[in-house]
Amino acid sequence: MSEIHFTPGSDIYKIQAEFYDGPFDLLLHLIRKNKMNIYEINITEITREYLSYLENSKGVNPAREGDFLMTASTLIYIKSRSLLPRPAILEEESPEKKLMETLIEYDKIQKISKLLKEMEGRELMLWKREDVKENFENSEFDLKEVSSFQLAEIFLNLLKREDGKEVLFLDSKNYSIEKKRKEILKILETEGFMNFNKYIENMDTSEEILVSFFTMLEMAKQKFIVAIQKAIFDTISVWKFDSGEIVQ
Amino acid sequence: MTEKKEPLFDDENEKIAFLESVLFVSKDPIEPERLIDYLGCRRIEDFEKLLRSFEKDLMDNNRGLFLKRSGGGLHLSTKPDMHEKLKDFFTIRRSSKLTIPSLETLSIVAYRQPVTLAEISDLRNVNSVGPVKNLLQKKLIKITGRKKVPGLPALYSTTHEFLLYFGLNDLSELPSLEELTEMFEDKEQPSLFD
Amino acid sequence: MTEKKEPLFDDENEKIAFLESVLFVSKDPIEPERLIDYLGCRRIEDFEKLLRSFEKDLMDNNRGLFLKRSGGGLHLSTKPDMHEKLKDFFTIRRSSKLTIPSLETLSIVAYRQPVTLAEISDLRNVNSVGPVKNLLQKKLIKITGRKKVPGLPALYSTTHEFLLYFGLNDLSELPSLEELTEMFEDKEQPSLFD
Repeated sequence: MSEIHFTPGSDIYKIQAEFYDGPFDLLLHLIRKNKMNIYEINITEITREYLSYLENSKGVNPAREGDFLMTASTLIYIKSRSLLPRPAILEEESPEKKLMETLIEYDKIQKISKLLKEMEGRELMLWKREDVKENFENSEFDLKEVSSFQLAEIFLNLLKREDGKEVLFLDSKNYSIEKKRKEILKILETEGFMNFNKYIENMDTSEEILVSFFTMLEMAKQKFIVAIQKAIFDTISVWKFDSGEIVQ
Repeated sequence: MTEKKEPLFDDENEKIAFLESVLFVSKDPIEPERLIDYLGCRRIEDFEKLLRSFEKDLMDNNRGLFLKRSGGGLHLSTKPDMHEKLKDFFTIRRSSKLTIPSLETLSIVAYRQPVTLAEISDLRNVNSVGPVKNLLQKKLIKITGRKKVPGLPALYSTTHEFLLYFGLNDLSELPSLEELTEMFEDKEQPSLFD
Repeated sequence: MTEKKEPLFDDENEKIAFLESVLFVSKDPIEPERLIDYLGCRRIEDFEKLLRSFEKDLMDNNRGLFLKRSGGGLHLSTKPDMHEKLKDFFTIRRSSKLTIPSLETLSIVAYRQPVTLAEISDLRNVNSVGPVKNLLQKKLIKITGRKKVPGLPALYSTTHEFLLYFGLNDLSELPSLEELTEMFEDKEQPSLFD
């Protein structure tokens, strides 16, 4: 249904980062710039240019200097081998072959990345309902509904922090989901909103937290409530979900 | 202060289209003043005329939205006569949901599996043969063995359907603590990007 | 299962109005099947006709919304040509949320799934725990199992949110590697593959 179109020539790598993220970005750039073929790289020329980039240490991601150097040594090694009489066919595990394969794979990754970038841009032009929140403050909003996966992470994390145990213990106390549901609804009705982390903070057993957690999970699934958090391990905010609209 | 290119609206229609999209994307009501300014309305009356025209469009039978003017400003909501149907539409799916005793039982099986009926009943402080039966019928749990104690009671575990119901692909999606530690609490990698 | 009152829609217009209000309130795309059922459309063609009629309404100059069909369902968004004005009005910088390392990681997951962190790091030639964590938080990837090798590392796959984020209905809508090569080969110079 959706068609993918690609605008050629947009080099997201240079525009975005202003430097080469990794050694293979730089290598691919040099190969393209010199109109070479991945399968037939002029190793002398490429090594020379590559090293001059490193020497200027401009346009190279400083956090990955080690990776750049590692690749430089590979290039120098390949170059030194090329001075020797060359075998007619590339050996199975030759450094040339390995470099070539890595470059081919990385080239694909770059292409897919460009495509995804293009698709992302297209989608960002279509604004969704309530994309703009919090009184027009000029900031990034990344609110999302909590998945069972994330809830579980938070839940487990809390348990761990609370009692330092790596196993979940259910004490045989009598906490029912029915009661919890009523309790949560009551809080939401009086306060309009609930901070789930605060809510479970004072509970003394893992079971109570577990039951609260499952109650919230199910209530969210049934669209009674909406649970939102800004980032993993951040506060979970809970609102009532009323006839399809979030009531705040 | 900053120079702002006045956007050009070709006509009233385009202004109404803009109004609709602004109100659609905004979570909060929008102050009329901001819109008046942005739409380049010279007089309040021009803006009022625009709003009335928009409201008239919304009154059509094939429209489901409604322009609300309240304290904070303007916002869109659904037409009141849609509310019953919306409630209906969004609740139909709930009919096949689990009862509370079943959910309690399920939570115990999920985290304690394999587990016996006696252990479940013990934790819930109530005989749980009903919910266990119910969950078996719904195929959310199944018998996966027998406990080597007198009477050889059945051991229950969650099923593939359980994973589907909770939108999980695998029980491993509820990650282990070790993994969480590794993934999220590890010393941050010195990366400039993420 | 439970008895279901068939809601009465007087006419096509009312169905379109309902469609508009349902899509307005729903946070997630709505599966066409649910709507077909609720609207009481006898045939898919009737529903398709309704959608086309709704889309035609939305094309009017005084409308700012747009019917999207992606992520396996229907949802509303603003029209693409409202993008610049909305950015301007809200003074929002609405640019890419994904960094290059994240995009590269996502590319690998999309085309190689399910894939482990080690495999990703290997292909990118750099430890990718940062971007993987970032994509997990953004819910664009998830753990879908464990690889049966020592250490049982988590396997990552793309999510439903991934499809939504990139406006896809299905992973099969992504071009194959061959198509991708062709796509770039024609235009990009110099060609890497001869």
